[in-house]
Amino acid sequence: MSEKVKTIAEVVKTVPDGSHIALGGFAIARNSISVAHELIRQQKKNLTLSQSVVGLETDLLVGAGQVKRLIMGGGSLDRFGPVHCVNRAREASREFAHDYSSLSITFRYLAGSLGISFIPIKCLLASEILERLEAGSAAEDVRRMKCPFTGEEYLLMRALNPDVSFIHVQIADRDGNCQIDGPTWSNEVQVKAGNRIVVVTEELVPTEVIRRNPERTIIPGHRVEAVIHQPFGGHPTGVFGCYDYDAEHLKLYVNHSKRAETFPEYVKNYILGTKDHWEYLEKVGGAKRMSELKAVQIQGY
Amino acid sequence: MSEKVKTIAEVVKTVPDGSHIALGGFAIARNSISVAHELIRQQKKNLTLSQSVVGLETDLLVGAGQVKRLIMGGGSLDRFGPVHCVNRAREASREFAHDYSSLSITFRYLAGSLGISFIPIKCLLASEILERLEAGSAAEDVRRMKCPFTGEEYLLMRALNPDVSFIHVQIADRDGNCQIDGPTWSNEVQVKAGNRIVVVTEELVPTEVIRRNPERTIIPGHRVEAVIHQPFGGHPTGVFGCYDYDAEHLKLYVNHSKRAETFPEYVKNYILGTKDHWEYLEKVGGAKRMSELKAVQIQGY
Amino acid sequence: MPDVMPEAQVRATEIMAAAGARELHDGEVAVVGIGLPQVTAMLARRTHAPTLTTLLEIGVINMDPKDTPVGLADSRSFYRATCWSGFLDIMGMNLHRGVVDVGFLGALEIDRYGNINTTLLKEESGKIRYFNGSAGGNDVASLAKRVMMILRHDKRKLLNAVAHLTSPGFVGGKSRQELGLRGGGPHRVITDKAVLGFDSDTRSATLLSLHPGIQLDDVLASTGFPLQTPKQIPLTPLPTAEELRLLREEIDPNRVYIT
Amino acid sequence: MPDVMPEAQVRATEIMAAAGARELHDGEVAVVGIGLPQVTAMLARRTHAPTLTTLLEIGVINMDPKDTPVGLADSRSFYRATCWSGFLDIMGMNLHRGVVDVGFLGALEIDRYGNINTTLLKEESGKIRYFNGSAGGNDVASLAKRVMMILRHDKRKLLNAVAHLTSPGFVGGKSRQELGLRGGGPHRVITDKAVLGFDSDTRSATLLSLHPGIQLDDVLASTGFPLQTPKQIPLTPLPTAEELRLLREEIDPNRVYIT
Repeated sequence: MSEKVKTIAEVVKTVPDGSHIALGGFAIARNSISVAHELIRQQKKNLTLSQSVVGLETDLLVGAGQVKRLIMGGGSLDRFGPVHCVNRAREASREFAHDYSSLSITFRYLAGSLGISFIPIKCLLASEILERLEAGSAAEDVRRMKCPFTGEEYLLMRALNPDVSFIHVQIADRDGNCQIDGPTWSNEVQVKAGNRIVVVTEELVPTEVIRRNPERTIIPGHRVEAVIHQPFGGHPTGVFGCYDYDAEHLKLYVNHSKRAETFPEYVKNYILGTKDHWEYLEKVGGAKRMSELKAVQIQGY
Repeated sequence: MSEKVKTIAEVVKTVPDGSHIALGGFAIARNSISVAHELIRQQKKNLTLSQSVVGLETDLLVGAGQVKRLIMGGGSLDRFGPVHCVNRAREASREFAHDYSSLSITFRYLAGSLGISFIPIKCLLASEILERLEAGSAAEDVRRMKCPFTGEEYLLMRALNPDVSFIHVQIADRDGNCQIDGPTWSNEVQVKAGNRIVVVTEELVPTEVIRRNPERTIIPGHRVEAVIHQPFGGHPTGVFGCYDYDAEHLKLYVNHSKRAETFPEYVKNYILGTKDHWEYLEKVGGAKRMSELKAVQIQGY
Repeated sequence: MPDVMPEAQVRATEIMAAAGARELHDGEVAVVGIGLPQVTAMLARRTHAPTLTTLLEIGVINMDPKDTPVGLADSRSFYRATCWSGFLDIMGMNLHRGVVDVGFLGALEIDRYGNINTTLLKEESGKIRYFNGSAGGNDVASLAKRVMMILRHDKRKLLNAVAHLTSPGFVGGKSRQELGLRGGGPHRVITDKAVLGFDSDTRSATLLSLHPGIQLDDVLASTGFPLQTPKQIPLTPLPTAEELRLLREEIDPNRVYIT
Repeated sequence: MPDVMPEAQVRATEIMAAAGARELHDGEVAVVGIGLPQVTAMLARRTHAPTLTTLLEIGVINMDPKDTPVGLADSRSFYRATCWSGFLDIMGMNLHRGVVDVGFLGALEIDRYGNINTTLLKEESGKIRYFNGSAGGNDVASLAKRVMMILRHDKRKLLNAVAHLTSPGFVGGKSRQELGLRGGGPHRVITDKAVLGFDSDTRSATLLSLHPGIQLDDVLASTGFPLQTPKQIPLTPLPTAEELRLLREEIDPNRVYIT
């Protein structure tokens, strides 16, 4: 097998403009920050992003103007604030975002991960969410139907299959076998629905470590195209068992993101102004700050 | 919460004749033998059994004449032989079994576990399996349909929701939180599709043990109606990490099961002739035999 | 410490938490969010509902945090769980499966039929401002057996028509069956002034109790839709001394949510 | 030990395993059963296809057993796996997802179009005898990119019409697309006498090679359907000395499957 361990820059170079990308974060947890930054450095354009619950990584890409279409279930930065950039983009164009719910996006990924092109659900019915989807460009992704067995009314949704799914994990081996610590929200189906799968890992471990707990392997290596080893790759979001979210930096981020005029300054200082994630980490406090954020083992944060 | 820890006899008493039961075994692995035996002792009648891959537990119940309908994907006793009793019953009546495949039964459980009443699949098409289903009493459970989004032809199947799902696990706590060691075939969806869920566990552990590896909890306690603590409850099938299958007893079983005339003798000697699973274990070799079968920790068998 | 505190010393959020907790029964399954819903569930677990099961959409069952989380995505809310899974298990194999008794939802706006808006607001200028959207809100509203709403009592939040119907209640006063929805729909609205329920015939919001010290006129003036009111209006019970102790000393000692 | 063994010393099962292994390419994903398919995959992994991924339907990826399992359900086949999951992952999120390159299937009967019967046999008396049924067989036949069949060469097993079409090949000589099936369908039939392929036009079984020492007449007499045969019939290569060493000393030292 060709070597799968690559740098973020190498991998992002292979992502064409206009791709449909699914990032694996949730609000301020386990975001693919290192990937979002590199997508910005390489100025990828006209991206479609899909996600059950969007967070910082997606707010960054939308704020940087690289996203054409957002397929989302919802999102926030928890108590640190809303996803201001995403919300501004939704305000600017009613067609920018296809709003669903957490479960309906997850079901669309489930269908994609199983290779079935549609799936029924009992959500979104009798809501303005569905009315809007049916009235806009998402109309081709939804259909109402009665169950042929029970006669119950359902919404059928088209499977979601991202061109590239990214996931940030605690440990992976060189073949791409990866294991996650903590809850996994929609990660398994979001990733397995992807036509290409890229894993960013905090720790690169020998396969022997994987074999010790094979039931924890959430994505098997044969599905994985590339493995990126990037410690603190999720900063400033938290990675359970590795490090806590960086409250100070999240506040700083929101202070920039809440106004369109101040956001570019954040991108300039912390992303375009740094050549890679290591330089970014230095800029936000380096080893000292990372050590402060490092998780206490028993509690995981 | 009322005490969930019960005896097998107590729980089986609450299962009405004619129930649809799903047992959690696969061929000669992790079978709910203690449950099958008690269903026989209490002479439960007209049962419907569903299972992705049937094994010893189901062969026993069919051989004892307590099963009216079997919904199956396939089955065997691995190299020890076929499921003779099941095969004889299929030979006696073409309507006895609804034959599917492993994945199609698993998808029907998946739909049941998610609370969707139907699910599409790309299997069984262009096969005599489907022709037979459509021609018989299973016709009401299958429909052909084109995907409204892609136009691709699919088979729609009705969700499976057993009245009671049983599962045999390595560890569970008194609330029913349970964790499985080794592969889980269709256990998660088979159990979560059940309207009632009963867990039989080799070890009853404090909840603190569950909290140590919450990602391994395959069935959360709030779904579980009853917890039965029955060491060696899977004998003569194997339970990974606990004990190996009992090759000698499996051969003895097949020597009885291969002919209709000799099978009742097995039921009489080992099931009706024993008042509970402890007495059964004595009959098949007691502590000495169980110690021989006990797994070597590192290898799990 | 007297068995019931003089109301002056009791915060509205404490009354809300106690009122919410009383709606949760032992052995039930609840989907909760971080904030007052989680505080409410914790209070119920530590008083009359020790076996209440709490589900977090993100994939956490029976969290037992020792530090106060800032949200669902905070590792603090994963602590000492009995199960870590994900949306497919929590929202699919539990909520969509039909085993969730109670769902707690916050709201930007609600109307008399318990329809919820968490997506956008229309400013006087006509400008539309977007917020978080549904996340699990529509799923919970569609599927939970009972939906409990917790929000500030303000006539710009409780109004005749929501700016966007994100999560359905009794849309247009219709029954859930007519709407093709499985869940039982709106059950309670717990505000900082009162507890509302829904009339079984009209399916419209009705006043169940006033918090101690709150006047009916105040509530009516703060409610943007016509509110059915009984002749005799009971008072929302104050939290017991033990409930207050739990809230203040154990559940939210840093007053992150009990503000 | 010479590089190629004199054929007299080579068992048919060893030739079958080596022939099967040659059909597996490095980096591919194969659904295997226990027995010759697993032996074949192991041989490929230890020779030219070190990164071949093996999937067991039950939920085991890249098993590395140190003791010979008696079947899928034998704990010995769980040993040292890189992933333990289940049907939904292996057969759903891999096979149905379309990422499985090769599927191995055994059979009671097959016909010229690679249709497989694993369900029942009709005896001369007319009595029907049932066997294991499909299990994952129909799923693999429907969805894998290439299907490899391994069975004993016997005209009662390779015949004009199977007693029950459990798993579809090129049904009635139709294309997979016409049949509404995703997988590529039948690719090879490996028997104890020969290796068969399928004609790209007629989609009917064709003789690709004879095992050393086997006569064409023998194969034709043992085949219950008309078999397309080329003018020049190549010999199936014998296993190399290293392949034999691996099979005999490492992969199946107790001769459980190499019989």
